[in-house]
Order: sequence, then structure tokens, then C-alpha cells
Amino acid sequence: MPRSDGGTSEMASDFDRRRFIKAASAAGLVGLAGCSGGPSGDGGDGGDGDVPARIGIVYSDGGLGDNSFNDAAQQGIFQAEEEFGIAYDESEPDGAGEFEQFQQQYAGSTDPAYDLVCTIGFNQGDSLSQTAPEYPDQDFMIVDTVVDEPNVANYLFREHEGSFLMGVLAGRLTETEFSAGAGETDPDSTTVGFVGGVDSPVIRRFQAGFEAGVDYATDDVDVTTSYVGSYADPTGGQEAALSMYQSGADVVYHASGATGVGVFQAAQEEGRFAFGVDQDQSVSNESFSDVILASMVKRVDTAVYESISNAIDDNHQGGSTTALGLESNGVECVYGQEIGDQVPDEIATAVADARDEIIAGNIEVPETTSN
Amino acid sequence: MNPAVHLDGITKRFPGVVANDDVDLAVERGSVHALLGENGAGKTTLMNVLYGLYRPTEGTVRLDGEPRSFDSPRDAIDAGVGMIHQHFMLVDPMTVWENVVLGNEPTTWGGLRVDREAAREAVVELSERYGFDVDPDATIADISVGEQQRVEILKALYRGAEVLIMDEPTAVLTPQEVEELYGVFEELTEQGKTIIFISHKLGEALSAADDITVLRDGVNVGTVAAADVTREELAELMVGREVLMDPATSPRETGERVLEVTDLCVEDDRGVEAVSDLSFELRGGEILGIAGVDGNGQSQLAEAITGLRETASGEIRYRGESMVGQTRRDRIDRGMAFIPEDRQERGLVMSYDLTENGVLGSQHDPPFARGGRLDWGAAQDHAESVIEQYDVRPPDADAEAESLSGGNQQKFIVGREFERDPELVVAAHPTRGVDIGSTEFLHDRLLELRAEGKAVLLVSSKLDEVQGLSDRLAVIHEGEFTGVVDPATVTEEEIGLLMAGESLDDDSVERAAIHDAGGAPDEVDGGAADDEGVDA
Amino acid sequence: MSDSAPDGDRTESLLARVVAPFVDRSVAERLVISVAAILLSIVVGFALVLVSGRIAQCSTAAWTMPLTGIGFCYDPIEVYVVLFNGALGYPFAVGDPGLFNPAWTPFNLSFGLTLSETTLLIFTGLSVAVAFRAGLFNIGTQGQLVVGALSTALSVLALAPLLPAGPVAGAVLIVVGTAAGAVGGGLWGAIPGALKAYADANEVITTIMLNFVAANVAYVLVLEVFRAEGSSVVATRYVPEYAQFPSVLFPPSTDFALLALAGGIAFIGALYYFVEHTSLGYDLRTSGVQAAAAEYGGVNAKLTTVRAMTLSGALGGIGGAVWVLMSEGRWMASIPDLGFDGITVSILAGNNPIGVLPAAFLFGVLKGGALEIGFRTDVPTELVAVLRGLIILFVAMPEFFRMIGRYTGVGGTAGGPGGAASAESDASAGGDGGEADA
Amino acid sequence: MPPPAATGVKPMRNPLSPASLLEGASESGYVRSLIAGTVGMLALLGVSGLAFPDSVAGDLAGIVFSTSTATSTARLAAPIVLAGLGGIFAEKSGVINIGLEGLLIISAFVSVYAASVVGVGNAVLGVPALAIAFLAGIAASTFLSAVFAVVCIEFKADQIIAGLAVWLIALGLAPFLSTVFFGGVNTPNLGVSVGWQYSATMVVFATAGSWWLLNKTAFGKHLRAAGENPKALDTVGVSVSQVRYAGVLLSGVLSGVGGSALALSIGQFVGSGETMVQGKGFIAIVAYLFGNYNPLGTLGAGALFAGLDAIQIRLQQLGYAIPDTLVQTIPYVVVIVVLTLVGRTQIPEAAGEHYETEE
Repeated sequence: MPRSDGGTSEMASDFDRRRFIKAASAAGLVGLAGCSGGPSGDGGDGGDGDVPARIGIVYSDGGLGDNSFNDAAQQGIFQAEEEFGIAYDESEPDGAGEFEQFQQQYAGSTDPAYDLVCTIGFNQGDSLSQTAPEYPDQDFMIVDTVVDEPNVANYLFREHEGSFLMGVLAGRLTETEFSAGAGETDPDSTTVGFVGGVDSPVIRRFQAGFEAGVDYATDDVDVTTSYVGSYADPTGGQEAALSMYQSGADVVYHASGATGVGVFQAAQEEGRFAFGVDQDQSVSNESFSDVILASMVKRVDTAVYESISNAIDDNHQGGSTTALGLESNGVECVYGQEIGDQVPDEIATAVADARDEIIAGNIEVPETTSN
Repeated sequence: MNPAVHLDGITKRFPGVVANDDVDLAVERGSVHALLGENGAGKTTLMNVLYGLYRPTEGTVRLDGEPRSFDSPRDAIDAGVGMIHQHFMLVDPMTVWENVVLGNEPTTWGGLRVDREAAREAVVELSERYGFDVDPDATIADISVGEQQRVEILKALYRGAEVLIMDEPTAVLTPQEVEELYGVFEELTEQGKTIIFISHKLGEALSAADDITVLRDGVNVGTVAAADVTREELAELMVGREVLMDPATSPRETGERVLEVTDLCVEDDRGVEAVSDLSFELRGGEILGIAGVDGNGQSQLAEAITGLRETASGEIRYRGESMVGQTRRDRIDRGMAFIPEDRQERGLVMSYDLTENGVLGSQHDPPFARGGRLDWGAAQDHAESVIEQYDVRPPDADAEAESLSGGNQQKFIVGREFERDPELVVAAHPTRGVDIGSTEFLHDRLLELRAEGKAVLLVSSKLDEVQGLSDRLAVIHEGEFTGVVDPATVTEEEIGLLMAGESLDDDSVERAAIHDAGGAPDEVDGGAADDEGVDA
Repeated sequence: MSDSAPDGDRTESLLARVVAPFVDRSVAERLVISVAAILLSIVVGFALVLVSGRIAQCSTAAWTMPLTGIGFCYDPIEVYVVLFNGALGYPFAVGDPGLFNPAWTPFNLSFGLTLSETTLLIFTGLSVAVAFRAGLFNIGTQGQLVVGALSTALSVLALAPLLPAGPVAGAVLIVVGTAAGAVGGGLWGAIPGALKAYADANEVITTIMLNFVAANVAYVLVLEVFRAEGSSVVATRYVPEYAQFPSVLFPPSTDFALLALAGGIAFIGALYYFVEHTSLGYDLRTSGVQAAAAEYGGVNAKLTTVRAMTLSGALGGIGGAVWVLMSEGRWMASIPDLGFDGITVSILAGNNPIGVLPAAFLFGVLKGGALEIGFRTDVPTELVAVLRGLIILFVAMPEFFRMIGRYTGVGGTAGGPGGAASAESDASAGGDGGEADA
Repeated sequence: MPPPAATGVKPMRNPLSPASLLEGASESGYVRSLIAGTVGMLALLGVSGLAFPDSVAGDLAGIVFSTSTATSTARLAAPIVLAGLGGIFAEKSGVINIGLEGLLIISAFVSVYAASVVGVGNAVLGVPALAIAFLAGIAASTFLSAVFAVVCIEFKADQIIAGLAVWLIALGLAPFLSTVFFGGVNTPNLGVSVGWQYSATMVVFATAGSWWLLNKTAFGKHLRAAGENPKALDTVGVSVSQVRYAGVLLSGVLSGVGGSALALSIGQFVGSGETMVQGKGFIAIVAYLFGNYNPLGTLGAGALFAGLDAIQIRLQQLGYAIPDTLVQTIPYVVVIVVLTLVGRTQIPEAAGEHYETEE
């Protein structure tokens, strides 16, 4: 059972620092009237020189800085940039209506021409199924859904499987007396929570896996769920999680993008635990690492990195679908970097066992909620 | 001793207009001075110069002999000049004391709190000194117009005004309130205040002022002592020619019953009953005048009859047909014309040109509309014919309504309504704010209409107007008729009493009214009404 | 404004006052001010790009300021070249000899996208404009569009199996679908109209609320009832290909159909005729500028309010229908903010139906150009959103431009676009005369 | 002399008599009926909840009368009430500010940005970073409101449209700047947050202060006069423009507090979509209209909306088989229903009008 992934986390924190440097230098600009900031000339990449590949990437709506899905995809790009010296252009669409246009911009472009266009998020699928056939010579990859075209490499994550493990972990934890970091459980209360972003089939898959995991682990633990209605409403996330904690939940698992920040906030306020999603959020949201016990990591970065690597090798997996489940470590339960190692061994073992059972096919994880 | 106010050679030019041309005016301390003139003669401009709202193009303002130059009303106030505008500058939802001290609030706690007690005290003290009866805690919206006027005067006095300018102070008052105002004048002048008031009414200038200055076309055409001048002389000074003081009415021949109102109740916007159990009838060839102080239900009555306001109860029959539940549109279609009191709010669409305004009310009717389509050619012809017949200036159908003077706007409305060939005309304050020349013209038109056998319901707060034009005169007070009188025999004092809500004991007057008003409802329902219902 | 103004007309007259300056201003002056507003916002945007280009960090300068040698991460000139040239598919060969790009045809992807957006904005712009003309501020076009789009998708999906596939059925479905959109949007628009007329509920608030309600209810309906089998997004099934507006000449991926644009232009003409040349149109706009006068003229205010909101909603609903039948092919959650953009289009157009065409085109260009900016430059595409806000802000303050005009002696209507531009340069140069009459 | 026309109908009362705060709150029948309705509903709910503890009513009563709901309400209400109070000042002075949403957005972003520049835990001149963040957020919002004021008052822009523009500009500018500074539309998390108690305290002080300012000070009276009858104010020598500037700037200050409190309660600005402000500025407008321009009424209305939202969140968790999205719709429907029942609120007579002093 892998605990945290050193390489990625280091890079993630490195990235955050870069952002703050930008902000700090902007302050310098304010102070020194334009004496700092601007082009530095020390990067040396991004020029028009020899690059092994040029990648276009269209992020999901919600944008960069979600410390979650899109940022994870960007990590894959950074990794490829670092290792292969690729060049890339990225786009943050404002809403679902713009996916198709961005996809086509990249696909139709000849100067520069893109070796691969990465499309991130299930809600780009329908657009891509229209775009891809129009540009049969363009290679695409898509994360989270399947577009059945010969030039599209599909990467699917079996989030319900990962969520199942989170459910097992949560269910067992809430029955145990446990404290770590800033959080502790209340063994008398046997409730766990799930906060979703927008009520939709994909997020319900997380919910279904989580609930099934809780059911599997223990008999009498209740799961309360709540959808905030947005991926960009941390206040709403905070309120939803707070009410869960206040009515006895020890752990809340979220699948809600930037809304999840509010869940962590609530966990800190109430001294309870939270589970992150997509990335190891104890790393990407370092300030909440004392309450983020674990994260359901989707290796979006791996998917992106791999597809780029394939593109460089002229080995685009068009028409294929790579299902990234527990077996391939495409989804994992990653324990938090600060407090994750305090999880009692018997619980960690139970989670690891459940993982094995799923891989072995002994557990069928549902993809839809019962109601 | 220097005069309290001395305007010396004041000229005020606006782009394209000379509003005041070398006007001199001297007002003695402790006197009441009337500034008399027709609309547009430059009276208000001159006073705005004195009040610091306008800076004179040429000339000087002297107070007690000292030259002054005001950049703003604030300067004028500081120098002891107060102005009471025709439209009161009061904040309706605030109380009397709040309005009086507005802008000069006494404060405590280092300015963090308005000292309500001190403010009230000052207001009470002032109103006692001048004998005003005003509740300092009353809300402006709830008090009468006369009281509001006294609040305005208090405002000026509170600011230490020595000179009070009043713009048409009697326009909205009952005769009794006017008398009370004159009393206030006396009280004020006795204590050394100086009063200048603007007016276009000869009578009030003669009875209230010590001296009268007449302005015509921006020029001072003479200052006279009120004691030394006759009404006719003043009128000639004002208009520049001889004026017939009374409209010529001819004996009437009443026709069929056009309008019957029975037990009508109407509510105002706040849901308060504004018209209470009113009954009357109106025949063709007759002008029924409704006199009263503004705000006593006249507006609601006119609106209810013309379909702009729902009735609460009672019956309105027009040419035998019940109008209750009928829309405004229905009444327009049946030949009811309405000259509304607020021509710029209702009567005209200010941003439309006259062609477009000419079809207002007829926009669904031939010849302007055919099959839902508007024929702008026909509309333009119509507007041009109204402009020509009613002497609307400038004679341009493409001119926007807002570019016309008030009198010309009114003439256009009257023309448009009369050209509909109505059976009934409801005219609310048809000459308010209209100069003497246009007033004469509009009066003549109303009389012509009467002569054609049409019915006219004339609502006006100008006593001389309703008295001069009407065949019968109903006085309204708080939504009820306090009396229906013969205008030829009734005195102004009697009307004043009726307007104030008192009844007359004089049987003869009362008897004439009962006879004409048609009396019992059942009689109304029978009679001629049924015959006429058919040919509507 | 007089004391005797009846209380009941307060809200109406307030709105009338708000609306009035935008409907009777002379068209020519309106045009000049709009162009000047666009130019001014471009200037402000230029400065914004410069400053943020100095703040942002990058490895190589995208632009170096002449003479000073200061490098910037963003190229403010390129931004606008990309924005306007790119939205049309680069017809101009900037930098190369020769003005025009010889390989350019109008039937390219970018221009198609721009026109597609233009078409949709025509409908939502008309929707807002018609309500505005009646003195009603319909913020709810978005909700009406959502409801209209759903009605369209559901009715076409329900009807399609009953008809033999083919162009005839396609024509029938397009007509029926559009009508269904109009009915759906119209009914949704009638709600705030009726609430305003009969319960005196402020339509600004109710329409904002109904936007949320429409979005949520439609979302739930599709999520729970009408979702396409197996779809992971919240969307209905696609309507048949033959029931969608055919993309003639333009590449199919532009989601643009000339037929729909022609329809939009026809609606502009029809609405203009309605407002200016019919009795009902006269009623409607008279209620808008002066409600009390309209009532006096026999206009039934309540009915006109309901009518105007219904018409407005129907237009928004048709916008939704076109979105379904031209762009998306189905109803899908996260419908773009076409309804809100319609407000800006209508404002820029001075609520004049004819003006909606150029205004919608401008915002179409901004939309297409934003995509190009996101694609070609490092400048955040939100810049275009800022530009849009600035344009609206400047359009709202005609007095500012008149003042500049007065100071520089440039007449209100004489200069045209060039005049407005020179007005600005003159202002900075010190102005000549014209101060006396201030 | 005729007696005052309307005295018999509406009892003359002095709104400033030394009466209780509650008296001030129920300034009109409108507010009274709102209060009565709310109290009545709550009582009904409480009684039926006690009577049938296992029913829907019982569950609902359990939610409504829990402290968790109360604190949740306090937190959610803060930006709404603060922006709403700001809206009162602007509109009372005669300038309708529908750009409150934009003011919230810009202050939310700038406060987080300022905190990140100073560095959490650091201080400048002894002022801690979070306080600077607040000040910066307020300054940004006030600056934007000043632009709005100049445009509306100096250049006579249409207030509604300029307000929309303020919203659109902020909606573009905040994510734009976030991308420039931080590389994405969402900022990183600061790692600290301002507790809800602080926001709640600010709300209480702002409400009380606004009430005092509006009802007890000379400025409040000038503000009211500027919105009701600017000419009356002008003729007594008080500059209408200055009063209106002050009103609009105050709306900027208060919205700035609200926006900063919102972002700093999370320690992050989220700029995707509608941004983290999520339409709270528009709800704020509804709140002060609902509260009939009375700060206490606005507090009540803000608490009502926030309370509905808090209840909605908790209702979802009870697992009733109503789709969550529909539950989220409840507050909006409630607003429509209430607005339909109580009808119009009293807009200041001259709101939306330009005022020009003569010459």
C-alpha cells in the first residue's frame, strides 16, 4: 500500500512556492514602480527551438488552482516538461460551451501544430466525440470518459473503487477512538459524511463507492451526503461539512473541486478529519495537512504524463481505453503526509485487504447510488 | 435708510433668451412686496438671482445697502435671504422638525447625534413666536398644504432669514388659508421681516402687498403702491393690452343627460377613501365646475370617471351605460375626452414628437390604425391640423413635446382631445401654469364646446375660473360635495366656507343646487338615461 | 415629478426614467458614443495588459516597449490583433506585405464560431431589448433560454420518432422545436410579468430568482428523468441530425448555420416593425417611456407588462431553441450565459432592435476573439470579460463623451468613429476653444 | 382650515421617538407583517415539531432550532448583510447600486492577494497581515465604488447599467489578476482563516452603526433627503453630490468588509465560474429591499436567506428523497413567494435620478 508519493508532492509544493513568488514580486512592482517582475530571461524553455513534442491541454471548467483535478493534470504536464523538455499551451475554458472550440483551436492549428491534445474531464467527452472525427490526423487523449474514435486515447479512472477504500477507512475510523494532528474521532458517534460538488452521475459514482465501502467495513455507520451545487463555493462546502461534523460525523470525504477547501476548513474548526480527492491534498493544501488523513488520488498526472510520453515515442494509443483502477494504481488511497502514518495498522490493513479483494474481483463496487 | 433689498440693473441671459433685462427693484424693510407678471415674465428668474441660484449676467444685489454676490443659496441664506418655492422643498417622509433643521441640524456628542430636543424646541419656539400652529413631530406627507407652507416659512426663519421670497404662495391654498397667510405676513412684517412674493394673480397682489412691481417680458414695467392702483390698470400693465376680466358665458340650453354619478366611492393610492358617496349628473351643453382645495378628491373623481382609477363602490353611467368595470380604452372609444391635470406625466409623452403624441389614445383606432398597423402619414396630418387650429407653437409636428412651453403643450392636448369629437370632456385644471393669453383661448374653446351641446366637467382650484365658466358649481371637501351652488350668485366667501368643509345655511343657494343635481338615484335610473343608452 | 404624481406609478416612472435616455437618443449620436466607448475600453484594456504584463513572470518578453527597452510578458498589440483578426479567422495579414491574407475565406472556423455566437446573442439581445422598451428590466432571459431550450429538446425528441427521417421531417421538427422553445420561454417569462402586473413584485428580483429556479429545475428534470442513457454528463439525447440547422458553407464544427442567422435578422426586422409601426408596439414603448401617459392613452398597463414579458421570454426561448438546434444538438447542463450577455448586447444597442445586430456581432467577435487569445497568447482570457464590462460602463456614460466633444469642439454626430477617436487625442492635446459655453 | 387630510388614517408617529429598537425595525406595516409572518411560521413549526417529533415537521423543527443552524446562518449571512447595508446607503442617497456583487468579488480577491503579499504571520508597521488584508479588500471595493460614483454622479451614467458594468468588470478582473499573479483563476490557500465570530461581530457593529448613522445623525438625514427630494437638500445649501458620493463610497466600504470576510473565512479566493461570491451581492439587494431599507430589517432578511440556506444544507443530509438541487431551489422560491405576497417596497422617490444643481 503506497503511502505518499514523494516525487509528486515535492513538485506540488515547489509549484505553490512559485506562485507565491509571483505574488511577492508583484508586491515588489507596486513598491518599486516596475523594477521587478516581467520577463526574467532565466527560464530558457518555451522558446521556439527544438522540442520533442508540443502539447495542447484543455482543462476542465473550474480552472487551475483547484488543488485538485486540473492541478493534477498540470502536474503531469510539468513532469513531462521537466523530463522531456516538451512545449505546451494550456487553456482554461470558462464553461462547458467552450470545450469544443478550444479542442478545435488546438486540432486545427498548423502553426504551431500540436502532437497531442489533452482534454481533461468527462464533460469534454461529448465535444471531443464531435471534434475528433473532424481531425482524424490529430492525436487526442481524454481523461475520465471514453470517446470511441481511433485517434483518441482514453483514460478512465475507477473512482468508485478508490472511493470504496475511503469508505472502508472512514467506516472503520469512526468506530475507533483515534486522534492525530488537529483531529480526533468521537467513538460514540458513528456517522461519516460525503460532500459532493454538483449532483451529477460522475460525483454520484464517488458517493456510491464511498457508501459501499462504509457498508462493507461496518454495519451501523450512517453516511450523510450533501451536494453544494457548485465546484467553486468553498463557503457552501464549509457549511455542509460543519453541519455534518456538528451532527456527529468524524470524517467527511469530498468530491467537489475548490468547494472542498471549505470542507477542510470545517474539519480544522471542528477538530475532525477530512479526506481529499484527486490529488494528495495534504500536500497540495498543506495548511490543512493536520486534518487531511488521506486522499483518494486519481493519477491524472500519470495519465497525462503517459500519453505525452507515448506521443514522444510515436506510440499514441488511439482507440484504446486505459482503465486506471486500483490494480494499476491509477486510483489509490494515499495517506496524508503529516498524519497519515498514525492510522492504526489494523485499519490500514483492512483498507489494503479491501483493495486486494476488489482487484481480485471478490468485491463488486457499485457505480450508482441506491436512491 | 437703505431698502432691505435693492436689485440694481439686473440682467440675466440664458443661451438665446434674455430672462431679465436691466431690472431694478427696491423693497423696504418690513414691507410686503408683490412681484407680478404672467408666466415667463422673468419673475422667478429674478428671485433666483436674489436667492443665489443664478448669478446675474449684469447688475448688483444689495442687502441693506451692501453689495452682495451669492455663489449659491447657502450664501444667500447666510445673508438672511430665505425662499419658499412654489413646489415645497420638503422631504415628505420626514417630520416637520427634521425638515426645518435640515442642513443645519443641532448636534451633540461631537456631531455624532442630532440633538432632537434642541431642534424641536427651536421649532416650537419659532412657531409660537409667529403664531403658527404646527406639530413638530408630524410627518410632512400627513399635514395639509397650508401647514407645509408654514413649515417652509419656519425653515427660512430658522436659518435667520430677514427677507422671505415666496413663489406663488397662494396657488394651493383655500381662501381661508390665504387669509391666514396674510395674517402671517402681518406677523412677520411687524417683527421686521421683509416679504417678496411672486404672483400672477392681481387680486392677491392688491390685497396682500404694500407695493407691486410688474414684470413683462423680463422688464420692470412699473412699481406701484397697492393702494394707488386698480385691478384693470394692473392687468393692462401685466399683459400690455386691455383684458376682459370675465369670460363671456351665454345662457345655457341643457341637453340630454350625459353623465350620472351615483353614490360613488373612490380610494386613493394608499387605499384611503378619497371620494365618498358622491352623486351628481351632468347634461349636454352644461359645464359643471368642481371647486376645492387640491387634494380633496378631485383628482380621484376625475380619474374614476375617465377610467384611470377603479371605483370602490357606486355607479358611473355615461350616456346611459354603466362604466363600472369598463376600461379606460372603452371610455375613449365611447367619446370621453380627458384633459389631465399633470400634462407632463399623463397628457403627453414628453420624449415623443407631436405626431406620436397626436395619436395617444387613438392608437388603435382608424384612421391612424388599420389592422394593427399604424399609419404615420395620417398621424402627421392629424397633428398638423391640431397644431394649426389650436395655435400650437412652434408649428412643427416633429418637435418633441418636451421642447414646447407649458401653454403650448396644454393647447396641443386640448386640441387632441377636442378633435376626438367627444360627448363628455373632463378638464382637470386646464389652465394651470398657462399664461393669460392661452388661458383665454382655452376658456373660449371650453365655452364653444358647451355651445355645441357637449358636457363638460371642469375641475379647477382657480375660483375665478370655475366661477366664471360653470353653469353649476360643486364644492368638494374631503371627497364630498359640501354644496352645489349657482356660480352667478354665490360669493367668494361662501365658496371659501364650503371649501373649508362648512355648510351654508342660505336656503336659496342650496335649493338651486338640489334642483339641478337631479336628486334621488331612482329618478336617475329611469328618465332619459335609457333612451340614450342605445345610440352611444 | 409634481406632488400630485400618484404613488402607484413610482416604480414605473422610476424605470421609465432609467430607460428613457436609452430609447430616444438620436441614433447617430448613439453610434458615435458606442464606438467611442469601445475604443476607450480598448485603451484601458491596453494599459491593463501592459501593467499585468509587467507583473506576471515569464522567461522571455512577449513585447518590448520601444525606446525604453522594458520587456513585458504580454504583448498588448498582439492581444488586439489576435482578438479582432482572429475572431474573423485572420483575414488581415498583419506584418506581412499585403493587407489581406490571400488564403482567407469567410467560411473558416473562427468566423463561424463568431457568427454562431452572434446568432444566439441576437435572440437574447432582442429578448432583453423588447422588455426594456416596455420599461421592464428582464434579467431573466437566461432562465427563459434554459426553459426554452429544454422545451425544444424534449418536443423534438418526442416528435422525431413519429415522423419518417428526412429533410421534410427535419423542417417540421425545426419549426415545431422553435415554436416549443418560444412557448416554453414565453410562459416562463410570463410568470414575472404577471407577478409584476398583479402582485407588484419587482421584476428585477423575481427574474434573478427565476433564473436560479429554471436552472435547478431543468437540471433535476434532465438528471432524473430525461438523461440520455449512459451519459455521464447531465444532458438529454441528441436530437436527430436532420432536425438540426444545417451548416451550409461553414465547417460543421463551427456549430453555425446561416439559416439561423437569417432567421435572427428576420426577427430583428419583425421586431423593429412591431415596435415602430404597430399599435401594440406603440402601447408597449409608451408604457416603457412614460407609464402614466400610456395608461392615460388607454393602454392596459398590466396586460402590456405581461405581454412584453411573454414576448421577451419567447425570444429568449427561441434563443434556447437555436442553441439546441444549431449549437449543441441537445439540452445540456451548463448552458452558456447567453441570457446575461443579451443584457449587455441590448444596452450597447440602445435597446433598439436594429442596433442589436452590430452589438451582437461585436460580442460575437469578443467571444471568438477570446478563444483565440486563450489559444495564441499567454494573456488570461478574462481580459475579454473585463473589456466587456468596460464597454458597458462607458456606454452608460454618454455625458462623458459629450463633455469631451464639447471641450474639443467635435460635434455630437459629425465625426463618426474617426471623430470620436480624434476627440480623445484632441482632449489630451489641450483642446481648442469651446470652454466659454460651459 | 381643513384638518390634515390623512391624519385619521395613518396615525402620526415620530420615527425617531425614544422608542425601542424593535419599534424602529417595524417602521412600517410592511416590516411588521414580515416579522409577524416569520414569527408565526416559526411558532407553527415549533408546535408541530413538538407534537409530531418523528414527522417531517419534527425533523424540520430539529434543524431550525439547532445552534448549528444558528451559527451557520451567522456565517452565511455576513457578506449578504454587509453588502446589503452598503446598498442601503447608496440607494437612500439616490444612487441604486446593483454592482454590489462586483464589489464583493473585487474585495474578496484583493484581500487574499494582500495577505499573500504580506505573508500570513507577518506584519507591516505592527499591523498583522489579516488586518491588512481586510483594509486592502475594503480599499479595493471602495475604489471601485468610487469609479461607479464618478460615473453615475459626475457623468450621469444610468445607474442600473453602470452597476451591471461594475459587476462585469469585477467578474473579469478578479480571475484575470488571479491568473496574472498566481497562474490560475483560484488563488492558493493562505492557510489561515478568520473565524465566523469576527464576521458576526462586524455584522452586528455594522448593522448598529448603520442604523445609528441613518437615523440619528445629520448625515443620515441628508442622505435620506438626497434620495427623497434632492432639491430640498440642495436649497438648504447641502451638496447633493457630496452626500451621494458619501453614500456610494459607504456601500463600497461595507461591501469591502463583506467580500474580505467571505474570502478570509476560507483563506482563499475561488474565481472560476461565478466566483466564490456566488451571487451573494444580488441576494444582498433582495435583502435590503426586503428589509425596506432598514438596517435591522436587512439584518433580518439576510439572516432569513442565510437561514434558509443553512436549513437547506441540513435538509439534504436527512436523506429525504428530494433531489438536492431542488432543495437548493427553496430559498429562491421563498423570495418570489414572499415578494408576491408583500408586494412593492418603498423605493426612495428620487432613486435612479440624476440631480443637477441649477447652474
